[in-house]
Amino acid sequence: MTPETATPVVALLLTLVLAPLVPGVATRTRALLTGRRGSPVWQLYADLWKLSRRGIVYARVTSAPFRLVPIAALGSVVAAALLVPLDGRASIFAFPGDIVAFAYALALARFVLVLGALDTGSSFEGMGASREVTFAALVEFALFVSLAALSVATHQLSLSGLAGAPLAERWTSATPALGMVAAGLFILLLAECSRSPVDDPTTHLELTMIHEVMILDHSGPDLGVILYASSVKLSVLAALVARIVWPVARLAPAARLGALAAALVLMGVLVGVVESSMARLKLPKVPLYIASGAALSALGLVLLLR
Amino acid sequence: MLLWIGLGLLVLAAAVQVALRRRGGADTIFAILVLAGSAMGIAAAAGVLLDGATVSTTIASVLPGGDWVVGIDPLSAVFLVAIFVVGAMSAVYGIGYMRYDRELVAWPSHAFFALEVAALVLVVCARSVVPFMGAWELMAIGSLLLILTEHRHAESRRAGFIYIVATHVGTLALFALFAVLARDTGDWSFGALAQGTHAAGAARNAVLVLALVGFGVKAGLFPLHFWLPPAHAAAPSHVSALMSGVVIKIGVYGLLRVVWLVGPPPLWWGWTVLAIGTLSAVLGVLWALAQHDVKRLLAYHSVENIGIILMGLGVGALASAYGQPTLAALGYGAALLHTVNHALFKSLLFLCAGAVYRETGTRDLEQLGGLARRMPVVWLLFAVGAAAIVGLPPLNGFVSEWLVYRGLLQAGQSAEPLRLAVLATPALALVGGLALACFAKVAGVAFLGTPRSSRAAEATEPSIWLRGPAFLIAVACAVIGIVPPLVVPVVLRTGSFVASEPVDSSFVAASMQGAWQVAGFAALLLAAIAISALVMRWLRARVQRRVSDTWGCGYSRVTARMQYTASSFAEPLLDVFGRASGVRTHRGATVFHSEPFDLVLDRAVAPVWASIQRAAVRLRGLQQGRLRTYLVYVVGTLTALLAYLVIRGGAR
Amino acid sequence: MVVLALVIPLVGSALAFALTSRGARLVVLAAVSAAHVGIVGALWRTPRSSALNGWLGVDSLGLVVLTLVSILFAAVVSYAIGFLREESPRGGRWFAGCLLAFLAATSLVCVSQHLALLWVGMETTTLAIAPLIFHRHDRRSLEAVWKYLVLSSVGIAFALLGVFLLATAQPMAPGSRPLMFGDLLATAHSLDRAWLRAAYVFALTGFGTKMGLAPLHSWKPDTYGEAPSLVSALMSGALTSCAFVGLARFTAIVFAAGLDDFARPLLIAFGLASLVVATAFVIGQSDVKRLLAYSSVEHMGLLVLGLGVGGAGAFGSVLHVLNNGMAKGMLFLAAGNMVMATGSSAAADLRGLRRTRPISAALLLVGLFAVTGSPPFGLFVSEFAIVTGAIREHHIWVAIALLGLLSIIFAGIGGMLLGVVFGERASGDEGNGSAPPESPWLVSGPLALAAIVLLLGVYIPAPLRESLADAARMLGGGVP
Amino acid sequence: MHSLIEPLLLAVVLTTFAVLGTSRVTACVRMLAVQGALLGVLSVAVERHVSPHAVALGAGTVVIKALVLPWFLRWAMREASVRREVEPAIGYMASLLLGAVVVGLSFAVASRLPAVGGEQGTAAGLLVPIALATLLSGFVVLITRSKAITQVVGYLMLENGVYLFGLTLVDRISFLVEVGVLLDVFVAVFIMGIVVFHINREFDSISAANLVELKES
Repeated sequence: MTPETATPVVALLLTLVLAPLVPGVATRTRALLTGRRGSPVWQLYADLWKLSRRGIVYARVTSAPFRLVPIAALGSVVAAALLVPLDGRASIFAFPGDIVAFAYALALARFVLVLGALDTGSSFEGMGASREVTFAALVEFALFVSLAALSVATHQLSLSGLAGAPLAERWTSATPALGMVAAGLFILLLAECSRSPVDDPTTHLELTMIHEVMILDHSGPDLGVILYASSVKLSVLAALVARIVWPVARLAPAARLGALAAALVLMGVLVGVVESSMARLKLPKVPLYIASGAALSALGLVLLLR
Repeated sequence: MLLWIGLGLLVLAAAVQVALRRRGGADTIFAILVLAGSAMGIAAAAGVLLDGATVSTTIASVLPGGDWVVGIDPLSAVFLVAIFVVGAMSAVYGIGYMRYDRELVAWPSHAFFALEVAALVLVVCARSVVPFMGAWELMAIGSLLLILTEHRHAESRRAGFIYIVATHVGTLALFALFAVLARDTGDWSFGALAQGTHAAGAARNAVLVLALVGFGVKAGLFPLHFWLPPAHAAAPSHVSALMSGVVIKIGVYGLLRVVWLVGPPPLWWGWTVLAIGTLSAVLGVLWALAQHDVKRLLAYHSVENIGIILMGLGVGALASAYGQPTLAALGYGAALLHTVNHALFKSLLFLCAGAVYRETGTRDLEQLGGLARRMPVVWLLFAVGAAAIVGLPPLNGFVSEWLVYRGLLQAGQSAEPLRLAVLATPALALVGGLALACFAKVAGVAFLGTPRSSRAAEATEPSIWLRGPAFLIAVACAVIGIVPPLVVPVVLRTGSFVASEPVDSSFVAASMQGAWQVAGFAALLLAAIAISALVMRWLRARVQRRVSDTWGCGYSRVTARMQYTASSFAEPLLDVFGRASGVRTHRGATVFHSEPFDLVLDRAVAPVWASIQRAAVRLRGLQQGRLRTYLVYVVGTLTALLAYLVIRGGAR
Repeated sequence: MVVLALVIPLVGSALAFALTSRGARLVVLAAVSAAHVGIVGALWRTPRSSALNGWLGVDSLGLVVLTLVSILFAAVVSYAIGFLREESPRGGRWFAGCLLAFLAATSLVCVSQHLALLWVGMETTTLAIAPLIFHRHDRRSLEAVWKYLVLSSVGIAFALLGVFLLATAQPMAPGSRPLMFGDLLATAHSLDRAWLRAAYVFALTGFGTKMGLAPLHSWKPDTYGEAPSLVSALMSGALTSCAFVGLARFTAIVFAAGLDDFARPLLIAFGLASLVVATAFVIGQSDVKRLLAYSSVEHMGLLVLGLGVGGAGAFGSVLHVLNNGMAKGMLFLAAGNMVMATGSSAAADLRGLRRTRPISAALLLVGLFAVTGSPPFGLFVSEFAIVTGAIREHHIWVAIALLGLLSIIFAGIGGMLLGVVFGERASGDEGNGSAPPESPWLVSGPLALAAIVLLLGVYIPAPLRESLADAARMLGGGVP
Repeated sequence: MHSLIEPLLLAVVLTTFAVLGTSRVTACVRMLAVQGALLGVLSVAVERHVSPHAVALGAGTVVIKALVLPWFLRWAMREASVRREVEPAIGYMASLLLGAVVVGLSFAVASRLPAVGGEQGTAAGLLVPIALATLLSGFVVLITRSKAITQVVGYLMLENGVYLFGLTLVDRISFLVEVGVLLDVFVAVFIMGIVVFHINREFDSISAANLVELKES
């Protein structure tokens, strides 16, 4: 097993390990910037450990979908991660059009999550589900604007092509367009992972929540796995954005792995900065926010098509 | 030959229903005959699909238009498979379905159903104008009679009327279409017509426009879709399954057949098809989101999926116009595969919805809830269908949408203006997201949570007649989704047949590889989920579990009435799209309710028809019963003619 | 042989007036009709047979229409037997007599090669049918027959003037016999253009009135609405077709004389006008028989339109005469059954009759699709040929207007007939729930006609096709 | 014999005007009878050499148009006890003016038509316009008079116009046809008379203006 073939696997494992760190870093940065000490960066690890040993409470009305939520969430996020060139050059599994597979794998997780929320019959979780699907539909749209732009730019149909070696050359020729696309992607990342300004993971008022409110009834290991899965999702997307902004395909394997770790931490910091700098939007404003992300990418796409 | 036997068995099945009426055993014999006939037909079609050869027979005829040609080529074979599978399953399902309604006499509708399937087969097998139009109209009339099965309800009568008028307009468009095609030849077999028109530009444009109208009505394209929701809602569910699964697909067949007839279509047509497809897809799913009647909702999803199919078709047309045969084959193939897949999962969904309707007696989402516990099998099947139609891996919907995406993205990489087609990609993604929202709503509100009405609370699992066929279709969905190599090469070869390009083996090989990779991804996904399932099992085993009420966020107890309703679930999303979402909302202090309406039917078609009627009423004054007035008409006419005579040189 | 086709019905009519027992009268009716069918069959075997030194003769057009008349009459007779059983004032003496006289007159129109003789036959049909319209002897039928008499007499008078003008146009060459159709056709180019034009204008008005082309159609709804259904069937099926024969003969001469550019616009204008009027009055029509009357106006329009566009259109309209005659007859008879059951022809009263009159209801449904030119019925083939003709002869706009109007007409007719067939009675009562089953006499006729219309949609016998093509060529057209 | 044609034709025109002008139904019928007689004589007069056919035809015309039909109409009136007034929709003066207009019009149209071929030149030259005039005045009567009986009169005048025109080609239309035409007209009027009779039975007056029951509501 040469390092070239090994690095993608290592990178995946690295991501899986470091994933809980990213939200931690984000919240910590935010705390520091707002002048508080805040919780330590490895807070999430501790929470997960605690949760894994707590008991589970299932609501009486719930059925299979509710039980399925953590399984699908983790499984499909990992499956999606297989398609991302985390190490900056190649993903573990790639095929033409796998960007569709990537997006739809995440959609699968969302589908199950929403059904689980509706399974409880609670109006709050129904509300959360409704918001989730609303914003997700728009994010899907914006996401594919960006992916289409990248595919036009690189003449590639797979993520490892889009975000891998071929992109590096294009940066020199089409910097502004790709810059816009990358910015758009970052905006979407915040929305997709329900971070501020779309959602505030730290709030405790159900009426304002989106993601959190959908998992109100989950507890113990279930809740833990769900939280872990969403952190993995965050870091995978973060890695993807990082790879696009900062193609490292030419570096040596070890360096690329280091770059991955650095990228994850940096993105975490970046998310924290954003969260500290702007407050959560009123819900009716969110579509506008997502649309702005889409608009940026669309502008890039048009520039590339021209 | 097999096909003829199959047709014969179908007709025989109808005859059995007529002969035995309500006597025992009729239904069983009927089911057996239909299944046997369909098996024959599928065998015949499969034969053609495997060795790509075209079989056809000629029947001497003395009607204008020369001999009748009937046969199977790859294009019709693909549709034959869909027709026979969906037809047979729905027919069997129908037996159980009609038994719920005691006072309705079921045997005529069963007989009509078998004949309708036969008519569909004839439509896709006809190779010359007269038999095609004949079978076409038989199909239309058959569907009318099936829609009117429950004609004691005014609703179904209205639906039937709208349907038949719309479809007749379409028929007249085809009338004109073939009249233009047959303008310069006395031999109206498709083969001869194909030679006739490749040259003529204006005629070809006329043909293509008329095709969009004539076949568009049948396919339910926006804005010609308006007949579709009422008809699908009014018809019995197995009929809706057939219509939505197969009958409207005949419109797609027609478009592909016309493309095959007139050769590479001009650019404007490709762009138009792509635009209409995108529009239908987005608006269809958006309007579906606004519905509360399960069957209407599914009907609007048919509009959406036809839109997706047309996006593929448009890519194919554009590619062949720009001379990119492989991409053309890809686009047409994607359209074909999505046609087949939609036939499968949409009929599956209709069959499940029908079971729910029969068990609960309502199609209104707001009356349902908690059915997952009452009818787990139906719930499972419905979930499969829903995941498939949303396009989630590892089900068949994903495979065809993946092909469509690939077509659009590859178009985006070409040098010509063709690359602008990539702009449709995000729209397709939006459609996917909206569909997910919509089916999360249906599945969640109808099957999960707690029952919203007593009838929903007392529902039970339906009989095997209903569950069996649905189960088989669900299996088909899963198989295509997990092992796409079974179908992808076939449809791509058919696609290149439609583009009338020689099949390029390297391209097929490449597509085969791609299909295997999709299969690989499906396997990986399943594996990942399995592993995390094991992990969860282990984690859960280590802690103790208990069951209690839902966390009510401080409220004492959660009641069924506190659940989120379908209206409110869809509201924020519809809000984003404002007026286009075609929904009237009533907000009250304690109540939020929304009632959907069809922007085309209620805002355009009905008003126009009303104004035509008003104009007609104004003309009534001409016939006021005075003999002297009538005599004045006569002398007036005569005077006019004499004037014409004088003008046209009546003088010597 | 040709003469027999006229004499036998005449004798039968005389007998019917003479005989006193109804039974005998019905026997005569049936026998004559059977004999007539037989004669027509024989005529098919011996084409071009003629009599009275050529005054009577059978050409393709005449033979086709004669066949239509004969078959339709047979169907009507079988219906009349059931009809006279159910309701027959005064033993149906006038009824049988006039029916047979009508048969004689229509046969005369079909076989007369002398145009003045044709006119005589035409006028006689009017007179023979009038007492039948008046069958019910009430105010409404009185009004109907009065309007019919005056309007069609005036119209037919114009036709006579047309005949005279044509005679004037004919040069007095020693060889050519005046007003003999064959000679006129042969020597068409030597006719005086001006007189010929004038003749055509009057003939068009006259025969147009008899056909019921808009705006000369105003007698149609009243007459068809009030006459007994079988009479309406005969009029819409046979009488109008005979009028078409007259018009067609004039048109053939005019075309042969090379006046196409003069005649075609007139025909197309009449056709479109009829379609428009039919459309306007079909929508929201509340009475079934009046609806069928307007549908008849529509189809007459199609006939002249086919002649006007020429080419395949001519073939189409000759074939359409046949199809429309059969379909109309079938519809009127089927509707008649329902009207007889309720005593009213208002659509609202006929709803829900499918329980007691299932066969008639089914026939109405079949008729709806047949009469709107849906495949696989014969009218599809003919209407398709007409549309093809319009497009081939570069009348694109005519074709477009035609299709648009046809679709609206379909909505109108479909709206009513579907309501009648599938609708429920407004008042919940099941109406005559205990009505006797439909008598075979009353359904066999329309069933047979329906079968023929369907057959013509899938198979046209070779000899018939030959005659149609021949007639089309005579009318300056060709075979599609 | 030939010299008679013109005065006879003028007489025909006069009868036409009389019908238009008179206020009495009986007078209308009488004038019609006179017209019929004139036609009968004309059909002989137009012939150069008197032929038995022409004589027979003339005789038949006189019998039917001058004797039988008028008598029959009077019978119908008597049975139906028709009120004597014509009750026109427009005044007599107006009808007369209309008649004048019609006559002028027919002469105008006739002047644009080629001459009727053959020897009886001038006579025919007058024949065609007067035939047209009679026909059109018949139409005027049909449209302006509301009584059923007067409409029959109008129809007969119209018919006479056509018949007059037919006289231009006695040598071409064979005797048989002429007779057939004559008989048809006879039967037509006969049936009309019957209907008029019935109309009176059903409705109190026989004004055709009452017959407006059948219409599109």
